[in-house]
Amino acid sequence: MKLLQNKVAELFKNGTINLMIGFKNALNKQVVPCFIENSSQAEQLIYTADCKNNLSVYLHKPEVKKIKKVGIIGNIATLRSLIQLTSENQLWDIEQTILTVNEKDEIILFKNMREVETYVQTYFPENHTEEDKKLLEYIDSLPREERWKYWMEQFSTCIKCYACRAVCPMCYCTQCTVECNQPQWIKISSETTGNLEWHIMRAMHLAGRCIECGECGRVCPVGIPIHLLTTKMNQELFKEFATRPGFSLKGEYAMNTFKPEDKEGFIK
Amino acid sequence: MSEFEPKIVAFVCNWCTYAGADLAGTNRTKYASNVKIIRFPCTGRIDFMLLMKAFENGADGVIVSGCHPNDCHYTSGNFHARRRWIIFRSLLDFIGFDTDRITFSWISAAEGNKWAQIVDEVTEKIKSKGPFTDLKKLNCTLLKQLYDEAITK
Amino acid sequence: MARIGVFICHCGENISATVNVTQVAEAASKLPGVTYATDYKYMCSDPGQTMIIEAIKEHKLTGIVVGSCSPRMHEATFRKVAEKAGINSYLCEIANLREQVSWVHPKSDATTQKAIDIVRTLVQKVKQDSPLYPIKVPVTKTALIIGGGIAGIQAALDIANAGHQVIIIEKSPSIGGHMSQLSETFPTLDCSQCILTPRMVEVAQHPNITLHTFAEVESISGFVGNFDVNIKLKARSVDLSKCTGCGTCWQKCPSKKIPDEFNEGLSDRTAIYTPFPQAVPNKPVIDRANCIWFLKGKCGLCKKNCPTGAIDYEMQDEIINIKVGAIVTATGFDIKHTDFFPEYGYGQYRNVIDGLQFERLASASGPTGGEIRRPSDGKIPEKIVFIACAGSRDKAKGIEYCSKICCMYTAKHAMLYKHKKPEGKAYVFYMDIRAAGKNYDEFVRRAIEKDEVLYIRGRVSRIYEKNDKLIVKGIDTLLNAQPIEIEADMVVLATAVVANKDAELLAQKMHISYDKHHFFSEAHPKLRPVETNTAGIMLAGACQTAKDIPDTVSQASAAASKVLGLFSSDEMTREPIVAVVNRMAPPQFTTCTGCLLCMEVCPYNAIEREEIRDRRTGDLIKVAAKVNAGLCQGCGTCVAFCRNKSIDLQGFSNQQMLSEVIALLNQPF
Amino acid sequence: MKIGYYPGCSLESSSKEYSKSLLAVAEKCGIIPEEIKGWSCCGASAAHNLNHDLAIVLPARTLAIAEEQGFTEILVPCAACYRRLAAAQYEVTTNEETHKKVESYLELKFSGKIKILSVIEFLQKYISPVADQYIVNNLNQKIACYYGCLLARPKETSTLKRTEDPLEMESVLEKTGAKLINWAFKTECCGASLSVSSTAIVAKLSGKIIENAVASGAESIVVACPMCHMNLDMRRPEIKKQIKKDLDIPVLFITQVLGLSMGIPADKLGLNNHFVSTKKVISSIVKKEA
Amino acid sequence: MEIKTINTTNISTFFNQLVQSGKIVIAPVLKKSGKIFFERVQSYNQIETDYIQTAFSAKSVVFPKVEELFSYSKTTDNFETKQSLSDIPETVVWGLRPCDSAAFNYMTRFFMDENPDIYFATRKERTTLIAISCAKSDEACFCTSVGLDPGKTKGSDIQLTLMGNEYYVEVITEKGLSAIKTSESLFTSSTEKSKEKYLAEPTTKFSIEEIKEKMQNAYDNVAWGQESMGCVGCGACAFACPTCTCFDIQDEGTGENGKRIRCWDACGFSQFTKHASGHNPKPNQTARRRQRLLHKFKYSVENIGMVSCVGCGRCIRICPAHLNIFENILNVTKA
Repeated sequence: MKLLQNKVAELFKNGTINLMIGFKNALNKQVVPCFIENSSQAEQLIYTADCKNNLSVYLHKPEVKKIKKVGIIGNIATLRSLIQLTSENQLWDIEQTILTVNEKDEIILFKNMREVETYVQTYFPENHTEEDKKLLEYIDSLPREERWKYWMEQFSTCIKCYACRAVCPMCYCTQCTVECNQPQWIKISSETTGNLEWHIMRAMHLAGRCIECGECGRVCPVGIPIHLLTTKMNQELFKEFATRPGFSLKGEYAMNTFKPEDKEGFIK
Repeated sequence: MSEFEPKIVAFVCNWCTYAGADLAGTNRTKYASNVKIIRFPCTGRIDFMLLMKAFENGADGVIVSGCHPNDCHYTSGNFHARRRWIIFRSLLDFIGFDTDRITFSWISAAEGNKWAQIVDEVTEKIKSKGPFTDLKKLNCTLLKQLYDEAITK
Repeated sequence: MARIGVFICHCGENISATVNVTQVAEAASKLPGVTYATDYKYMCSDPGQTMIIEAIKEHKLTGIVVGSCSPRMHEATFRKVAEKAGINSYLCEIANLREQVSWVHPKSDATTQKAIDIVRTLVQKVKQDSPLYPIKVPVTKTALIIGGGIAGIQAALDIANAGHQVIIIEKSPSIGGHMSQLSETFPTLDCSQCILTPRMVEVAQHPNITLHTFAEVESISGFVGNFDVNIKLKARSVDLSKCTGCGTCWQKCPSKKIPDEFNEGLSDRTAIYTPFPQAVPNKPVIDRANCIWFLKGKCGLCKKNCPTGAIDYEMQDEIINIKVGAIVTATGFDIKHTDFFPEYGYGQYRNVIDGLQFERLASASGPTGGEIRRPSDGKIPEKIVFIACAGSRDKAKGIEYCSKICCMYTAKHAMLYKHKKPEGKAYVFYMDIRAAGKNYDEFVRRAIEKDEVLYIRGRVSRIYEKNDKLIVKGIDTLLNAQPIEIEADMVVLATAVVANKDAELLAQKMHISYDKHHFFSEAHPKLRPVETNTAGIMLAGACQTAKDIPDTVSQASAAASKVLGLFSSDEMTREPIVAVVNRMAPPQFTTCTGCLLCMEVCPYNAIEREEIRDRRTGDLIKVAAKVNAGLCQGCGTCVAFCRNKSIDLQGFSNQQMLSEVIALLNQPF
Repeated sequence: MKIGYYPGCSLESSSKEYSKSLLAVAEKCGIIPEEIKGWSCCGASAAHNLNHDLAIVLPARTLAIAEEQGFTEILVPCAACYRRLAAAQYEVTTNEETHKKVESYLELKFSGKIKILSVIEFLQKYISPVADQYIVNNLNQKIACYYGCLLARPKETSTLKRTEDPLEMESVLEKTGAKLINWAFKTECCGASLSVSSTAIVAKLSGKIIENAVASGAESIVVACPMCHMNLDMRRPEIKKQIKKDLDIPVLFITQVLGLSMGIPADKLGLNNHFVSTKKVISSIVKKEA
Repeated sequence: MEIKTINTTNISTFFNQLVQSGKIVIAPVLKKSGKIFFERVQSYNQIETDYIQTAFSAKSVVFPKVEELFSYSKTTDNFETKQSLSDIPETVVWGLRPCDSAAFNYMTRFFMDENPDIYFATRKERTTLIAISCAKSDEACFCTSVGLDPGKTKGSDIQLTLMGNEYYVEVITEKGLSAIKTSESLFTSSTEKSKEKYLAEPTTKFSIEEIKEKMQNAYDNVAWGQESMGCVGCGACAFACPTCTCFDIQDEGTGENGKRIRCWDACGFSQFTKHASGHNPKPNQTARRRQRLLHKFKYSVENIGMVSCVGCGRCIRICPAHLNIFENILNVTKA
């Protein structure tokens, strides 16, 4: 801990950063994102296995962008999003200083995104929790009609609070399609067809871009396991086209490329 | 009661399948009148949301058709479309949507007969499957259980 | 409020026979927004058209739907009609009631209903239509030709003779390309240089042609009509303006043992050299890799002896920038060399040579003055074995395609040999003889029948040297299908035609696509064989695929005509069916988030990165995508791809397509 | 690591020395291949001329039982056997129907994905990396590596890089200090199984090979196939008749050469039961100066 | 007001009788997701009894997340609209907490003052609230800080308080009376008792009077920035909140037919105050978060005369970034 706090304090002192996005403890023994604005606040910082939030989402906030020189302590998910976002040309207007703490509790200060890339590629995380895997298997095992019923029950509880969108670092559009009303693609009201369309669209837009941090599922106030949709999509994409988001600065986004020899079994 | 006549929408590209359908006409090939075409410049233009919208607005089936691989008038629109469908289809399948109601095909400007044949096949298939009610059901029965709708409806 | 007019055509009986047209018009008239609907026997006829025009004027229509034959037939016609009547031609939509309704369904209510549904759909679309205006793009009437071979020369002359400026760049010191290396040409056996050199000279002297030899493309930006090209003029070390081409320099040059590229290594050249006697420009260049001055820093004989002081060792590569409206790519081909065939002698047996080398041997201007002699000892061979399809059509060699020219030039080679040494024996191993073309098969027959060239259908498995002979082991698959061995003095491999080694790089500079063998891809294999996917860039000659001279020349002229078409007016007009990235007032500017993932999607590289800056401070505010209307062909792939619908396609907008879907499915109200 | 061993008929009979030397070399490097229990004929040269199914099923059986016995890799020194097994594997893994058919014939289920090692692959994978520490002698010999047809063809199932001019045997022998010559007949046909049926052809074909080897300056020929060896070694009298020349160039198995360089005694390598004397080679050995 | 008691065995009978009486009964139910929602139930054994707070409030009973105001259809010659208030059913909400009941008071003021909202009015009029006092609380609870407490009956029609093996029943309103009428026999009348020792004791985080005071000039406090940094701008807090009443009115459908709907909106959404011009007076989460808190503790006091926060703590439990409303308030009111 101390090491990290000192490191950050140092970064403030030598003027590398004016804001550090990290984690601190809060009530109910929760680990919460925190925003350090000067070296003296650095001692709030912690970094443990429970630091699950994907902090990269904050880099989209105008308040943060205004500060320009921003430090961020990234868990692997955060690092992957940073890579993906860079490949999507998003972080040009902010000078990030990226830190992480590896499993040996060493603090790594990355010089540039290249280093982040190599780190992620070498430290290759299995980021699906056991219950996710179980649930996926369970859903796959269901007959088609049952799957449909399962998801519709889930979607019917969706209240369109868009927390899933808000916490997703890949959902950075200034105007989401649900907000575009010329034409109105997605019904505003949160009844199931509308919800279904929203979740389908979300999954399609994130397929091949989702870095599988699972935040959307975690924050869903009604507990829909929506992260499974994109996870599943990524698995499919990997199976079909061997692409994996958030692993290369070149992007290698499956959905904006093609191979003439792509295979499918359903086109007549 | 009269036999169920499904509503089927076909999203086709202008250069191959639309021309193919025209050819079927020029050859006076007869086929079912349930399928109605919407013309796109290219399969690459066909937004997956349009398929959802078709079903939401009461389509019982959907056909998506364009140029064979390597024949695209714009060289690669159909290749991009193909990837899109591969993923879209597996997503629909994952959430349990009845993908049997969507037919994808490559039909060239020369394949008037193939067009007629696909149309008849699909019409038959959808007839045997009956009307598409999955989405309609959603907005009543299933939700009735749930507190707020129980009151709105 | 929209005022739509609907016009249902009977097409004589073609539509009205199975569709109740009056009922369709009736139903249409009830549709919201429809102010006028009618039916008529022949809408496309003059009275029909006049009727529409009058209706538009009388009822102040804002858009029309014509229910008739396929839009592929008469869309253009009726759009003109709309224009005549004073409304924008893109406010006219065609409901296809013939090809897709009346001709394919029996007379029934269902058929009529389908017609009504389609009309309703198109009415909805036309309500969403917005007037569109053809896009005008200014055209710089100068053409760039990349490559100074026969293709480049032909295209250059055609364009220049039509009165437009042409710039040719050629990477080697002289234009002429492979054709200048050839001895005689099939099927007429006229001397290659005799027909080529006049053309080369014409190019050099043409007032409209600027020639840059020893030059390469550095970078290309811009788009059709407005390309911006940087050209690298490699340091020639000889000041062309001073040099008279007298040749003193290379006569004096001490380093004389450099394999001569022009003669395919069959002879040597000096370090300062003119590629060949008829070179254009006929002026030398210093090969710095082999020049003693550049290697050791001394010598300088050429400089001392040059009467005009044209030698300049300090000369540097120079980048020049040019603006052109169109580009013709004519970079030609290369051939596989003998070292590609270990089984045929590892490229180590000097008497196993490739086709181009044979051309040089047979050429009057060649190292042997046209006498066919063995490279090893200069003996005149008694027996020559020619092997067609060396590499071509051979999966194991990774080249599945046919090199197209080998059958013909092999026959020619055998013939030339027989003409020069009638008593000699010429064998040709072949798979099939592909001699399609004017007087081609006759030519081959002549080789076989008149000149008694021995054609053996079969492949050669191995060649090895045995006391000064080349033992060629092969099989004759005809007759008794026996393995055969021929003791030859010389073997000529008709090695596969392949793309230039730097073709891929060039393609990437030009943003044109290429196949897996690095041949450049045409825009459409049948209908647009000389254009590329990048508007304004044409293809000529063997850079697209293996071609013989006639094909190359005709394609070059075709490319030229495409360029001339483009140059025929100061502005070119393009269909306004193009994608557009939305724009709005600050602080938003656009809903585009500038992820620029769509750039990859566009088959035409029409999407560019745009930087939106603060007007006063010049600070970068936003990065967004921008569609170059000059390049966009309107496929709309980017539109379906864009996550937040920031790109839309004029004429097939999201609004339009969605309303079509809704209108089609919702029964009349 | 457990490597299955499939000797096939030749290595049990006409080419005992091949088997001997191979195992000796392997043992020297601490590898003991384990014979597949109940292996059967690969059907070489006969079966595939008569009955396609049989030609697949015979070798497939061996693949299947090898899998059953838990092998993931099997070593098949005889080039003919190797070719048949590889062919069977290709058919089975590329064609689902054939696979089913074969399984039904055999009444066995198997994936057919087992790794088949030709002697060259085996040497490259397991011996070459460790060879240095065992090689004690330099061979003062000009050697022509002869591959024959079965190791190199057909391309689909061959692991040699350059079908027409392979270099794998050379790479294996590099460390022996022998001079490996460049010659034209590396992959020419020796006549193989015609050895018995029409010896004349064999003599003709093999004769050419030997001639070219000698002409190219070779002092010995090294092979990796029992057929080749038999034809080049045993058929000398007939060859002599054919080419009207008495060439006494010895023909060795690649494993024997390796064995020599590793200081394994000649008799352990079976160098004594060749028709053409191998003395020249043995005498060409010079101790490596440490 | 009548005081009664009912023993824990009878309570389920009472509940089931409510269901049988044909009313729609909404009660806390534990879902697969481990979260507890108000949901329509058919019998007592479906409901969850051991909980601190439901994930969402019961406000949707009177203020649905989507409400069809009317539907319309148009043809060339005429235009029709349809409104359907008649089929709104009689509803009982069971097991809401005193803070939730109090929230209903606020909503009534919000919807009914000046121009009454008939949609709300009709629903409210047909809804009976049966609250249960809190025996437990957690770190997120702070009702006592906003002038409420775990036993408060404000807003409830009936309030139950578990005392050992029987419920202490306070029947506050006429609606309450009619609700128990059919099940009279299950209750025994009783005298007023003190609930104190059966109630939870959430810690008091601040003095509401002091906060109201300080909020007056909190607008310019620099702390807002730091306090709202974590906010990702989702609407979860507003949607979970029992007193958030912001809504959006939209038309769904084509130009020819469709419906006009009123659905929940949230001041956290970036589009919430966005003008057609593209200008947004609340350009970032800082401004939006400030709006939300000032509204609860300043503006609503000015407009309606009451703080529009009941201290239920839902927003704290639900926030993706774990923002904490009372911490925020304390920090932005520091000098």
